[in-house]
Amino acid sequence: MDFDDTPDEAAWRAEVRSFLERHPPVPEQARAWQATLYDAGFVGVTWPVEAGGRGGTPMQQAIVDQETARRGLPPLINLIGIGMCGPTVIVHGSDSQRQRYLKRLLRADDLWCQLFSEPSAGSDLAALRTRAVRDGDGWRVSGQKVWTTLAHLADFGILLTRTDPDVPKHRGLTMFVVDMKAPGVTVRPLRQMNGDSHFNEVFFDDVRIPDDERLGDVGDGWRVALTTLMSERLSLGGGGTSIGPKPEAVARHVAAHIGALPEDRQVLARQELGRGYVAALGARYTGYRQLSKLSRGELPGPEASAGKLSGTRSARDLTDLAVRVLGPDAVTGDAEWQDMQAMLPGMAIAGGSDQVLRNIIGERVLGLPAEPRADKGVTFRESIR
Amino acid sequence: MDFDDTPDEAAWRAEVRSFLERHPPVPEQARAWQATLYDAGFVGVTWPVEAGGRGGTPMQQAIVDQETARRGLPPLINLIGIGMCGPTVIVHGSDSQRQRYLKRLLRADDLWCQLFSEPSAGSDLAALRTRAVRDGDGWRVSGQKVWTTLAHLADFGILLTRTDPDVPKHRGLTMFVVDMKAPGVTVRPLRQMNGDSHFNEVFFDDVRIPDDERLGDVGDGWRVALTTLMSERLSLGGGGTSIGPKPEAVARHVAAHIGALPEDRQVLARQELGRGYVAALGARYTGYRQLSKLSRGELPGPEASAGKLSGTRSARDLTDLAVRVLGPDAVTGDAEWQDMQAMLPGMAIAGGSDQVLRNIIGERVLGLPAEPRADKGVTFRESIR
Amino acid sequence: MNFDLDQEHLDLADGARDFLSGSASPAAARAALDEGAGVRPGRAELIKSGYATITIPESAGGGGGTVLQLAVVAEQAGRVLAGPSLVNFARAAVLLENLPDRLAGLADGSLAVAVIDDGPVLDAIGADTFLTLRDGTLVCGPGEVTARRPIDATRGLGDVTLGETTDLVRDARPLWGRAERVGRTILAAEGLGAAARLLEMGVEYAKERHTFGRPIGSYQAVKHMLVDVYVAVEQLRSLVWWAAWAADRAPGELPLAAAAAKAAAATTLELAAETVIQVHGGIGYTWEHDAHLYWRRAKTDRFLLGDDVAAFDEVARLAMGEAAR
Amino acid sequence: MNFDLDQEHLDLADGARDFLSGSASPAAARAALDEGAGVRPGRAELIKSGYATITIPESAGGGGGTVLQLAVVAEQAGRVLAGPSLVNFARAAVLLENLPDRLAGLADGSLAVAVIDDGPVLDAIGADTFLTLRDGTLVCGPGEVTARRPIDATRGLGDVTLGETTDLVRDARPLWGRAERVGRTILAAEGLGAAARLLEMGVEYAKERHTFGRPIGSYQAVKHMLVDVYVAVEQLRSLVWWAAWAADRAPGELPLAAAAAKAAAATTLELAAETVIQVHGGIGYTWEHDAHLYWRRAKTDRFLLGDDVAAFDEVARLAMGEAAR
Repeated sequence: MDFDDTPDEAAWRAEVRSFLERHPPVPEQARAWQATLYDAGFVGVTWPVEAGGRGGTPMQQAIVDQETARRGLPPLINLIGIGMCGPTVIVHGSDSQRQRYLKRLLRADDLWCQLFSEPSAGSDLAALRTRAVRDGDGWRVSGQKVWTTLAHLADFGILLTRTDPDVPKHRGLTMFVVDMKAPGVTVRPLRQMNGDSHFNEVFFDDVRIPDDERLGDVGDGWRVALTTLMSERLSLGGGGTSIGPKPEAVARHVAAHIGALPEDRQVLARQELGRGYVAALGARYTGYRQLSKLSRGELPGPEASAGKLSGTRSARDLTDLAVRVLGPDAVTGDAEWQDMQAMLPGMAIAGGSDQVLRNIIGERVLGLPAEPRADKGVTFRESIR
Repeated sequence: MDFDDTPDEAAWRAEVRSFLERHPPVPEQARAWQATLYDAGFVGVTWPVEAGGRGGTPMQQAIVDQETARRGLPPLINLIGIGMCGPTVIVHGSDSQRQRYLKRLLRADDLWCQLFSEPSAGSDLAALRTRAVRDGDGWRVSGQKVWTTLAHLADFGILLTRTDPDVPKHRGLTMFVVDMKAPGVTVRPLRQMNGDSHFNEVFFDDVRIPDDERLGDVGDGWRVALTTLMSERLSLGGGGTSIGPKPEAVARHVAAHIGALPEDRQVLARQELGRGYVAALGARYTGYRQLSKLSRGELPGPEASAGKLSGTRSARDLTDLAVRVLGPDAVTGDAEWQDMQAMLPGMAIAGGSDQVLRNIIGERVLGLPAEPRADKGVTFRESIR
Repeated sequence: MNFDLDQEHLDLADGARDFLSGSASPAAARAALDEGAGVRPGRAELIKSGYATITIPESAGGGGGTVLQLAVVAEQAGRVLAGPSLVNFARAAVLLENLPDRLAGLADGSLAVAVIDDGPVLDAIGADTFLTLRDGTLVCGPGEVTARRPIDATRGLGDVTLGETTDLVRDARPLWGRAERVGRTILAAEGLGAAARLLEMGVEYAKERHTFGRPIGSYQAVKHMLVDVYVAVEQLRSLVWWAAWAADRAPGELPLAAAAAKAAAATTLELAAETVIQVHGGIGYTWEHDAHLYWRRAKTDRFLLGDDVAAFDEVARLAMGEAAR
Repeated sequence: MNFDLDQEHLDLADGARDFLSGSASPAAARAALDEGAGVRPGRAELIKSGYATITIPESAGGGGGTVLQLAVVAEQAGRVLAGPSLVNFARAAVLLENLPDRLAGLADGSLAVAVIDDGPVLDAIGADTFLTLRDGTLVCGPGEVTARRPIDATRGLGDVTLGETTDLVRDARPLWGRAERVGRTILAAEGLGAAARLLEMGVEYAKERHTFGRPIGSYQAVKHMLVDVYVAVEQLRSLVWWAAWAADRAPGELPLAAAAAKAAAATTLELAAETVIQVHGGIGYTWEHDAHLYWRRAKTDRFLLGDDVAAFDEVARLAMGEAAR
């Protein structure tokens, strides 16, 4: 065990730092900034060289993430492409797809989105209804997706569809790459409770997809989707990244305001800060342990979900504290923490609700028995009757 | 709405008070004390006159409870008999049983216990295995009960048995009154984690019970048991009684010790006291609302379980506070609060675990759907394979 | 002892529900947030309906009713996020009780009163007359209102710069304290209504929405969350009724009861809002869903009339004081 | 960066597990409570095994090892409620680091040392030499020990009246602080072991015990409770390792890491004990079941080396201090 950088890691960190010092990003030019970073070798660090990556280590990627976070830089615009879509194309795509898409994805020449959830298929993703039907040498897709981040900007998406309703629901699915500019694709932004629109509804109205845009075999979409979801794990609360505000930012905010509070409120604020901070540190260092396992070549397992579960909670508690130290003015004042607060309820839902994550950890990590399934052995068509 | 006593209630309260002032109980003579109270008309206040009671109102009983609690008197020794066994005999017993048992129960001439739970039938009571088999004009009972309060002193018990294993589990049960001194009954005390022994295991080894000690019809035991359990509801956290320490007692304890604490600990102690106290008051006044409904002739419904659920929680929190204000000395010092603390984990289990109570409230009060049952429509014999 | 609403109260609640659900709604709260639309039903309608003036004596043109009656109405107001709050009416009716002219102005709507505490002022927007306590004296005056960026647009929050004031009542601390406690009781009653409505929304959705082949309300994770809200709501209801009864009939119990109700309302409404968003999943997190409008109310109300932390502290001090007796 | 135990540590843990599970057990803890039996494996065995003296330099007859190694052993000790605690050894090894004779006495067992803080003294019973800080000076002396009525009989708790003392180190506050933090780290490691063992017990029972025709662990109410314990235990593990590594390699990080580990250990062990009793139902509440022995440890440990409240406060102060830099 050694938290310090190895000499190689230290050299890499120095290289990243020096680059970031010399290249301040322009906030409006998110695509250009990702391209600049890519050209310098700092995007897709762990991706294979033949996929446009650098073939580096997870620790190198983590160092890039740490250094960009340390400088307060925003996440890359194509984060979902890099974290979820790309890895899926790497594993399940054809040579031609890998050629066409991967490098452009890493450079943000194309933006990507992930089209999985539907209005009646959230936690129960395999219940999705978007239909893909054979049409000559291609497919025709109709249906609706929802909660699709970046769909309004995306060039491509990975799209999970139902190709056979007469087999049990997990077995009749097929994955495609879809051109988001194709005729019949309509994107409608969804407004969140905090007033922002980060998500979209996406409607497919008889959209044609050539068969060579299929990812994996017909009927094998569930297995392909598992690759995507496994890749998602590490990008949400895994690897020591924070959910919501960084605990250090909250500590700074509290430090700036605590002096103005009466003594008894200072005592309470410190207790809350201590509790939230310990939880956040616990999540962070547990993420580092996962990163170390990953560095040894292990796959990201279901235990990575623990970081999202507890990170969401500590983010909620710390943000509540940040609001509370503002006192009654908080309800009309400080926009930053108000907005953060109104974002957090979504965190315990998106990317796996707290309840679903607890099921996953309980069953796959602790080995506790699953609940009896009401829909077992039933075809999809029967299940929706 | 009026919290104050009506003139009748006030007169009754005065009568109770005056009696209690003139008759201090001797702690060792629990039976004699109950008899004295009974003879004065203060036990079984709401029971019908023909059952040995007074035919009074729930509010009169509540006033007796309030006044005895206010004087710090312990609960009556035959509490389980009065709260659960007696009401069951009143509803389901024969005239002869009512004659034989009820008045003696109220006077504590006989002590009673309730023989329901078994090692493999806790929350799932209807899964019990104690067998009663016809034997001429009576029955032979073999099996084991557990968590039986007062069994080591009891003269009689109400005993739930399985008389038919070849029907679904709720249908093959029959209830009896059992003589606890009969041959073949063995009582073994169970030691709790706090060191006390309030519960027992009870073994039945071919115990003979005459058929006229049956309570209700053969195979109708589940319905009879529901009468018992409904009666239990109000005695656990219903009607405004406290679970665990009275919040006022905790407030007194905190008031006595808080001055010795550093200022920051005082702030924290007050927050905890305030939170626990509000929860305890909320449970208490919700109990009063139930009492008012009862006074109008409504039956104690499943919503009464809410009092136990939250009362257990606030008792736990308040006791924890009582221990904390003692500081580090708490771990070797004050026996009273240590013992109370070690009693509380049992409170969230006995008389319906928190989890079972939440199911009951969710399904019967909120109308939420039940979970699919794995053992539905299966005979008891098949279910234990 | 009878701890239950009488038929008269139930009838009052029915009437208030009809009026308020016809004139206010979460949709109106959303419009207030989105477009700066005025709060509904608005001050004039509330006065015209007679509900806002229940606790003003008949001699001054009010309803001559009880705090309990007002609490029953306030619960209905909370259910639909009505505005302005009944809190200022309740407080002002106490503060002005010996000032017949001003009381009559409150009752006929010619005075639009808001009470100033620390922090942003509840329903400052639309008020023209402000009451506050200055060095123990109750004072009154016009004020300049600045609205900033409220989380909840139905609370009419603003910062108030008082103009020239008139002294109304000297040695007014006890009066002020009583009025504040009556205000806390009514605020808690509004919170009760909002929390109870959230619970209904959560239970309804949990029965309808299916996942993995069965309603989500059949899963213990969802069911037990909603039960915890139910228990909290019912206990809040008990505390609100107790506090309202104490305001009318047992002034000695009012301080403890009002603090307990205020604190329980803050924590219960917050619990209800966050739980019900979680039960709804993504849809509960959208702008178009009503849940966030109640969530905004929760995040705002907890700071009004002293926050929950202060109320818990007060409960503890009062409990220890009583225990020492 | 590599945040994982090395093979050497895993081997050490295996050995310690064999030794400790052979020589201590919850049954022994129950006997200590019931019959006043001595704690197991006891001071002499712990020293003989070499585990207690890992962090004493080889020159003084110790193992010359790291705090991380001792933490790995302490986790195994916590699993079986072994006594005496490794905390006093760890602290004394720091406090006496420049006093070779006394260090050698600690290593060969001729000195049985306990460290005095506020409140009852950990492993006072069986100790003959007491260290404490008096006006900034580290002092040492014999003491008279009074045991009262400990919740947990494995902690050797007693009140100590110090006899005549010898000054050992002047201006010892920094030394004392470092020793206390190392002690907190080892205490947290023992708590980690106890909590992890509780989790195993709970998971095992939840798989076996059936109700309503299926294992109780298949119900979300039970499953999710155990998951919350799992998450807490794994995060505690991370904090313990971080603190131990900091003690050895990054003294600047030790104060925050040790306070965080201490606080997390207190809350996690308590959560684990109460959850696992609840999961077991009635059987978990009996004297014969092991759960309450861990529960007693939880209720005791949270007060040792400063309580969790103090530790959270320290975390907050340190976090704000770092943020200000």
